[in-house]
Amino acid sequence: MNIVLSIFMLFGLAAIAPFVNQRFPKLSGWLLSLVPAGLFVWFLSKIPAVVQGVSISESYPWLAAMGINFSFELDGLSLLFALLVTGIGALILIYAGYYMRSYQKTNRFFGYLVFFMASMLGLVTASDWILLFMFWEFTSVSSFVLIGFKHEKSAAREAALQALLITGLGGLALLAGLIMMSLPYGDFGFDAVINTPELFLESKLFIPATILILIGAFTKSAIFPFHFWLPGAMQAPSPVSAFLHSATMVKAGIYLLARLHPVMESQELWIYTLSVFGVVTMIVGAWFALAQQDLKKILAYTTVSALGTLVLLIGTSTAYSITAALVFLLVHAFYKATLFMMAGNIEKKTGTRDIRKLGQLSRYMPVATVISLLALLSMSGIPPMIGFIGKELMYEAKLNAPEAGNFILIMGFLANAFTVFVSFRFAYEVFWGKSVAFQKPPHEPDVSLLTGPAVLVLISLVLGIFPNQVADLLGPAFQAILPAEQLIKLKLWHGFNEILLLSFLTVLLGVVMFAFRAKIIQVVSYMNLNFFNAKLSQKFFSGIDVFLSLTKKKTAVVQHGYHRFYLMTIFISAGLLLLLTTNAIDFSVDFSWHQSPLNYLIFLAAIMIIAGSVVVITAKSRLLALIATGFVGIGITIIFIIYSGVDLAITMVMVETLTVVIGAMVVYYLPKYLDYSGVGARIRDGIVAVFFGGVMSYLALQTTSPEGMDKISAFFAANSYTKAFGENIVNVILVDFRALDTLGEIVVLALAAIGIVSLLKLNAHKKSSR
Amino acid sequence: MNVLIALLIGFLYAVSVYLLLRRSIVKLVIGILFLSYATNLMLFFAGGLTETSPAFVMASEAQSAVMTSDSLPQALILTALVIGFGVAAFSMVLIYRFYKETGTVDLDDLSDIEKL
Amino acid sequence: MLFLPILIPLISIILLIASRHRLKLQQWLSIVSVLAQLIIALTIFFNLSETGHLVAQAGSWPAPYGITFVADYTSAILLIAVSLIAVAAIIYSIGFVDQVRQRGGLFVLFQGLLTGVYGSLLTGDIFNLYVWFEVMVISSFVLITLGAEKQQLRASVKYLVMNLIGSMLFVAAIGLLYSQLGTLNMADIAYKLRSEAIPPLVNSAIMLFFIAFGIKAAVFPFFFWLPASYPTPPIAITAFFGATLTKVGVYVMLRFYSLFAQLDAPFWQPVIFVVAGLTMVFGVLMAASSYDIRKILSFHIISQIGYMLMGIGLFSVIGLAGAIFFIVHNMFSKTATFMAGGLIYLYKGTYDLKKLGWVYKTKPFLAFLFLIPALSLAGIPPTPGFFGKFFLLYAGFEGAHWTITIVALVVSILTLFSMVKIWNEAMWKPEVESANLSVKSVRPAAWVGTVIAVVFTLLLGLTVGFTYDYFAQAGQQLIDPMNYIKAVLPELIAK
Amino acid sequence: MSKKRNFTLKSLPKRIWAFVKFIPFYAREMIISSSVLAYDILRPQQSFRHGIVAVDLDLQSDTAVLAFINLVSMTPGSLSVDLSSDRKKLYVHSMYLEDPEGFVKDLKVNFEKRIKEIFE
Amino acid sequence: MIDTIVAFLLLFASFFTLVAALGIVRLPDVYMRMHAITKASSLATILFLIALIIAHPSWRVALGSLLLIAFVIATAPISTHALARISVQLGIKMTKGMVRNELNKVEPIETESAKKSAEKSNSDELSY
Amino acid sequence: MKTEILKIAAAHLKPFLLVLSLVVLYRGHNEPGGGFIAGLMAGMAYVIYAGAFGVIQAKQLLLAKPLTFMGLGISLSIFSGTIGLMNGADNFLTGVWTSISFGDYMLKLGTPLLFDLGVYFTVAGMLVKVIFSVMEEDV
Amino acid sequence: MESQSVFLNISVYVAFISLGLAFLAALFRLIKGPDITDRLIVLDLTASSLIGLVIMVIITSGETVYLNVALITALVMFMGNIAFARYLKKTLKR
Ligand code: NA
Ligand code: NA
Repeated sequence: MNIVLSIFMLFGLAAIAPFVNQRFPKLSGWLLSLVPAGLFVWFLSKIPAVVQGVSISESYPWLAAMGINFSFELDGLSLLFALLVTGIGALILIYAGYYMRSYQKTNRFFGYLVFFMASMLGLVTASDWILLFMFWEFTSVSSFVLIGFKHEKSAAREAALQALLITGLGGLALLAGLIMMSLPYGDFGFDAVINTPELFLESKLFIPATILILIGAFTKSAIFPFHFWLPGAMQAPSPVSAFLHSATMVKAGIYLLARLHPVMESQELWIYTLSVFGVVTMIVGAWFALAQQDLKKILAYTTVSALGTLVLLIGTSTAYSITAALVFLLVHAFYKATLFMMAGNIEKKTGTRDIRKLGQLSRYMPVATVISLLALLSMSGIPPMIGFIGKELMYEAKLNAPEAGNFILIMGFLANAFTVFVSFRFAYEVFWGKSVAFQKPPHEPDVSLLTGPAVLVLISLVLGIFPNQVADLLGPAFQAILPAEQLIKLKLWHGFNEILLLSFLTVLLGVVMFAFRAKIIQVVSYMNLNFFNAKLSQKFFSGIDVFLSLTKKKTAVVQHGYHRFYLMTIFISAGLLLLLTTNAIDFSVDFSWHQSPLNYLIFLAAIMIIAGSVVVITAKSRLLALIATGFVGIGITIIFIIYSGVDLAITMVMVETLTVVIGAMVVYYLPKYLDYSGVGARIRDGIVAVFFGGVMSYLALQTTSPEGMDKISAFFAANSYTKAFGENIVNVILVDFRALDTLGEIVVLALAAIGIVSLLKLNAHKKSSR
Repeated sequence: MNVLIALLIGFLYAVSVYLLLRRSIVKLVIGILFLSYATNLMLFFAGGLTETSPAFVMASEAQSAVMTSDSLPQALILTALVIGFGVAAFSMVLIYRFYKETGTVDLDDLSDIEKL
Repeated sequence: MLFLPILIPLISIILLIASRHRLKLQQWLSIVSVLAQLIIALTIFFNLSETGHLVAQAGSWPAPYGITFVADYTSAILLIAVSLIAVAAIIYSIGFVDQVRQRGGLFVLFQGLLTGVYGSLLTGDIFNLYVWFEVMVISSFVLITLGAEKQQLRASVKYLVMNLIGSMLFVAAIGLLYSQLGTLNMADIAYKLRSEAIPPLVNSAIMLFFIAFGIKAAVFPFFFWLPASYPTPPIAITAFFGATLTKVGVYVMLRFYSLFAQLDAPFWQPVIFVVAGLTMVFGVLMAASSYDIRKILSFHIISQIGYMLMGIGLFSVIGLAGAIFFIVHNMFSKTATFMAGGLIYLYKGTYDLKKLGWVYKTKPFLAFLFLIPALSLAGIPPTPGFFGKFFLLYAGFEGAHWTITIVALVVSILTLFSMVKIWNEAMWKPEVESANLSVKSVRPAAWVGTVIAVVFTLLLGLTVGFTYDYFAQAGQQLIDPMNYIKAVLPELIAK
Repeated sequence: MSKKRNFTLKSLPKRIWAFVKFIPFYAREMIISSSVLAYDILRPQQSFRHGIVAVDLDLQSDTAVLAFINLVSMTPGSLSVDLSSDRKKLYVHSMYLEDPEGFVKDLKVNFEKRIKEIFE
Repeated sequence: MIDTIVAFLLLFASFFTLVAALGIVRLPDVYMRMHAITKASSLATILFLIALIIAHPSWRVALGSLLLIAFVIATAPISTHALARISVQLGIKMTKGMVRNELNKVEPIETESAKKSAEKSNSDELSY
Repeated sequence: MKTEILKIAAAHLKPFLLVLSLVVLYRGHNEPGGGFIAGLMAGMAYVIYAGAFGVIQAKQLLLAKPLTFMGLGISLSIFSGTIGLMNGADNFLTGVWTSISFGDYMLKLGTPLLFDLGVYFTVAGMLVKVIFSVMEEDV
Repeated sequence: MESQSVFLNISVYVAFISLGLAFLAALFRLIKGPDITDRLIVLDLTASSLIGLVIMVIITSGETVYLNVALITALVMFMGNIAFARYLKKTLKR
């Protein structure tokens, strides 16, 4: 058993999951969860080794030439995430096995879900940036198909598109950043940059690379201003929300930040960016959670807030903050996954997620109520849940923040208070509150639907009481993020101190707000509508619409369909491009002229060509134009005759006549010339024509061969008779020296003949309709 | 006279461009013919002009150094000419069939193909 | 042996003409022929010399006098890629294209096209290159008009004229170059450029060449013909076009840049980058705003040509390897998407995204077949599209060519967008009930062809670790063409 | 379509002699016709009495007919325009049609006879 | 001596060339212009060829020239006939002074059977 | 078009042109001419014939279908190229010569002549095929 | 011809000039018309002028290979005439 195998097992499971679900529709969730559960156990068994600092790593060549390998490493951070992915994954599968029964086409759902799980496991265990990126993109794609699972709804399709585009954009930024970061090393392994960060930090690409990588992480983890895709992603079925959009995928960005933290911790750019965006996201998420009416949207915004908090904590970069971040990561995964699953349960049993249409559920589903309440307690940071420890550590970290501590503290305080308010509101409005007339009385969710939440809540509770059980796990993770420091010891009870006071005040403020909930929701809604009506998601789509209509217009300008303007573009650009190359050429022309009667024939040829051309241009009859074309051809033939092109002249005469003849035979069927163009168009076209002709003339003037140049044709003249036994050099070239050209030429003729016949005789349309 | 021929080449290119820019498909095809005239002449001209000494070696003088016009451009033009003939014949039949199917000879009527 | 790639299709043409009244025989002949071509391509690849070259002289006339055929890693790789795609395309066509067209010369023209492509890839002579280009072009003319449906004919006029202009400029360029250097052999030209003072007209000649190839490759600002013409013939033909014609244009630019233009890189590099960037951007913008599967994919061809050009402009080992890899990737991925799109058409009777829907629900396997190459085009690892993009980005950053690299990045998100658009509209959206669509019969060969193309796409991505070396060697060869010159002109260099 | 020719070996020398005699005649006719034409072209005031007349042919073989047609076209003022489908009637355009009947008679006497001597 | 003969022949040839040229410009209708082409132009060509034979006496030249003379004589009346006939059929009027025109009313232009057989060949099931 | 004069002329010209075309083909190696020009001449013989008698009659006169001629032509050209392969795998299109002597006169025969013959057939076939097809559109 | 007499020299020029004039006359008729057959006979005159021109080139240069050009021109123009006549015949049927 090794890491690669574990990942491949999951990918294999993804491949067979649809068939398992088809064969055992009732048991599929449980059956499928066996594999991640087993892997969970296997990862658990690795804790001792990891604690002792034994690095478990594997590497297989991939694109070794460019320093890209299938490298995996299981350090504390990876192990922590691997456990989350497999553990919660197993629980989610159990949940989904029952939850998805009411859906159609669930076979592929399980495939996608397990595929995501495998990708996520790969992402957190990879120790090669490109490998990580591959899994990163896999998670984006699986998130896309899962968000769009109810694809018959246009909202689902749009949300999926939005999520994919945002994360795809981030993915590209990340890729660019990772390439920039790895350039100095020529190697994409983690070790390179982590062992010798100076090379990267001192490279001139440091700033762009960092910004790009941050964009990648922020988009994935729904950090402001990219946060808006996450609430939209609530179109996905609840197991997906619980797994991808709270517990795991959105943490990928956090994972990346943590991964890079040892490299970046000394950089102000890094620290400040994380802190600022973390704070903003934290407060924005919490604020928007206040007045939401949809259970999953409430949870989504609190998730945004939590993700912001995590970024802030990593950015703060102290022993407290990193400890807090790790603990909060776990805490949040536990309660948020629970709550999402419960939200799904509630929706399933009542048919709605709208908090206004829910109430008094504690009467119908006591077990679910208890589970939910415990999770909400954890979310509110109330003992004895582990959420309390998380919040204590957060306050401690914020108090100890190296800079702007007070501001961060106030913001954190508000965000936490808002979360408390939201939790209370959730609990009250759903489980108590006003009584609602359900169409059919809801009842307790089934065991499969409660197993996952129950287990997670239980863990939250146990860990809250015995927090140091996780210290073993968090210690190595901490080391991976902040090697210079030590994990802070976790305790439920710190004694009476300012932090406890803060926790108390937080809850108090939340409760007070809850007391005035009607007013607050009214005010917040009003403010959201009038001051914070960013509606980024809508703007995103209207932006796309604007972009599309703009490109459509621009495209219509470029790809307007008018053939002659295409040609005009071609000739003008070709002429200009050719002019570009002529700056080196000097304009010295050979005006020499030597006396011979034949020389005067050039004038005859010129007159014929020019006069014939004028006739062609001005001709009102098509046949006249064709004959005049032939006339011009004869003018050219005369030039060939004067300058020794015997075969050429013969061929020219023949080809010319045949072309004109075929032209006449064909043109006969066509209608008469019409005057299409006005004088303006003619003048414009004339200018283009003269321009291009002038350029070509200019080039022709420069073609005088350099003095004493060797031409390969000397070889033909010397060997035509002696080696190829022919006196006609041109013909010998055609059938011997360059017979291959001639072979191609007759193939062209044959194909042209076939084409002509097919044009005349074939009519796919008529035959097929017959 | 080199200048004259160079100017003729340019003139033929210009006529060809002008014809190609017409809306009538017949003129378009004639424009193609002119383009091939211009091109062949260009190739001929670029190969260097030699008056009335066709590229032949007599059996008797095969061993001595022969002065003939450059045979290679001629062979190349021949090939290009023949290929051009095949293509021109195809083009002509194409415009015939084109007219038969579409009922128009005005190229501006084609502008809707690229409608997105 | 180097001549076999053109001889096999030529002999096939003769046999196909002889068996023109027996369709089944024609189909089998075509398949056997492309398999033989594949074997030959592989043989050539594995027989490359120590320096990675294989040279043959037509008629045994020594270079630079006779016509030289040269294979190096670049051409050998593309040779294999084309013959692989030909296998898929022919099988697909047997299933997709109607009987009238199949009887009307489809297979002959496919072989003609292949002859031209192989000849263009292998020849080491600029005029011979023109001849093979013409073989390719005339085949494509006929293929694009084959069946003579109204839309086809309407589109073919633009295609024909633009390509003819390209051909003519090509010939003029040959004239200019010959006047300055007195030779047609590419290696000889390269050698003369390196050993003597470069005549000033050479840049103009190269520019004319690039304009000509640019028209064939559908490069900005010469791309107009492509979106007009590609969407009109049966998609099997479009798929094959997309995989071969424009790519050969790029290949030749690559070759010419390596042999000739790189000597004046300060002039050429910016030109190439500007053109590459504009090509990428325009192509993808048009793709994004289009609502027809074939048009979106056709516009993408343009956009992706920009990437290949970018690789040429970067002109580093990784950049060139990236460009070649991108060409191959695009051959496979684009063909596969076109083919899957064609199957959608067969089932739904339209390519119009506004009318399409439900493919994911009713034909999940087809959706999956589309998804893989679509992901590749969008550049998701480990599909080949990712690696193509990765190499180019890497080389771009490595060479500090910021603007073009950033443009490439931005364009790829738009590519993703247009792929998702197809997915959302065609696969996910509920069927539009008002659309009255005629469903055509699907022959299994169309499925087989698509699966083959998709498998090729996947394999190209998955095996990149093994194949990258060859791409890198190809890039290395292009950067320093001295070995190429030596391989073609052993005596001359020895002097 | 080609009619049976009464070709015999015996008549061959006679025919050849006729042909040899024919050559100077033909040359003369050509020169005369061109000179007459030259005169007509060069004179300042042009007026012609012209038209198309039918000539009944007695010639048997196609070759003879062809030769006759040829000869007519090469002689002063006359030009073969068409032949009836039974090849019995030749339509001739003449620039000097003062006396149409005389013109036809002249053709038959002067030319058809000579042609017959050679070919039949 | 030979030079002089050649020179005279050339002058004659030039003269008839000019006659043909002037004829095509000056003569009043298309039928008469055809006379100019057929007679003067052919004669000029023949004279040029004879001059050539004399100027460059060789078997090759003689054979070629005679072949060409034969060809010109044989074909010139045929092509003018074709054009003259079609001119009549097109109804191109002769200039004033026309005495009679006996061709106008005869000869139907085409037969039905030919048309039918043509259609048949068109609809052949023909692949390329 | 059915003019009797033309019919007679065409019937007389055709054999003459065909023979002439063969002469031009054979001499092509030493004098102007060669496969392409000769091929066009041969094709023109049939074109003139078809102009006089109509396509159907002209077609009946052909020994084989034009397409067969084209196929034959390309085959001949390729075949002539492969003869050289006897002397080495890469000797495609390499000339192989032999001479037959009639007293003083040496008749040189080589694969390039065979190649030219292939060109001749292809071109003739192509021209006939194309022009006949166009003519058939409307006889 | 190495040593030409003055007379011959003059007649050569005269021949070239008259041939040139013949081309111009053809051009005049081509433009003037008025009927389609007027324009077609222009081809005839052009062809025979071209043939004359080629012969003059041979006479002045001694390159007898040009004779082929003349021969083929004659042949091709004949064919061209017949084809055009055919073309006109078709317009008749319309
Ligand atoms: Na193309
Ligand atoms: Na493509």
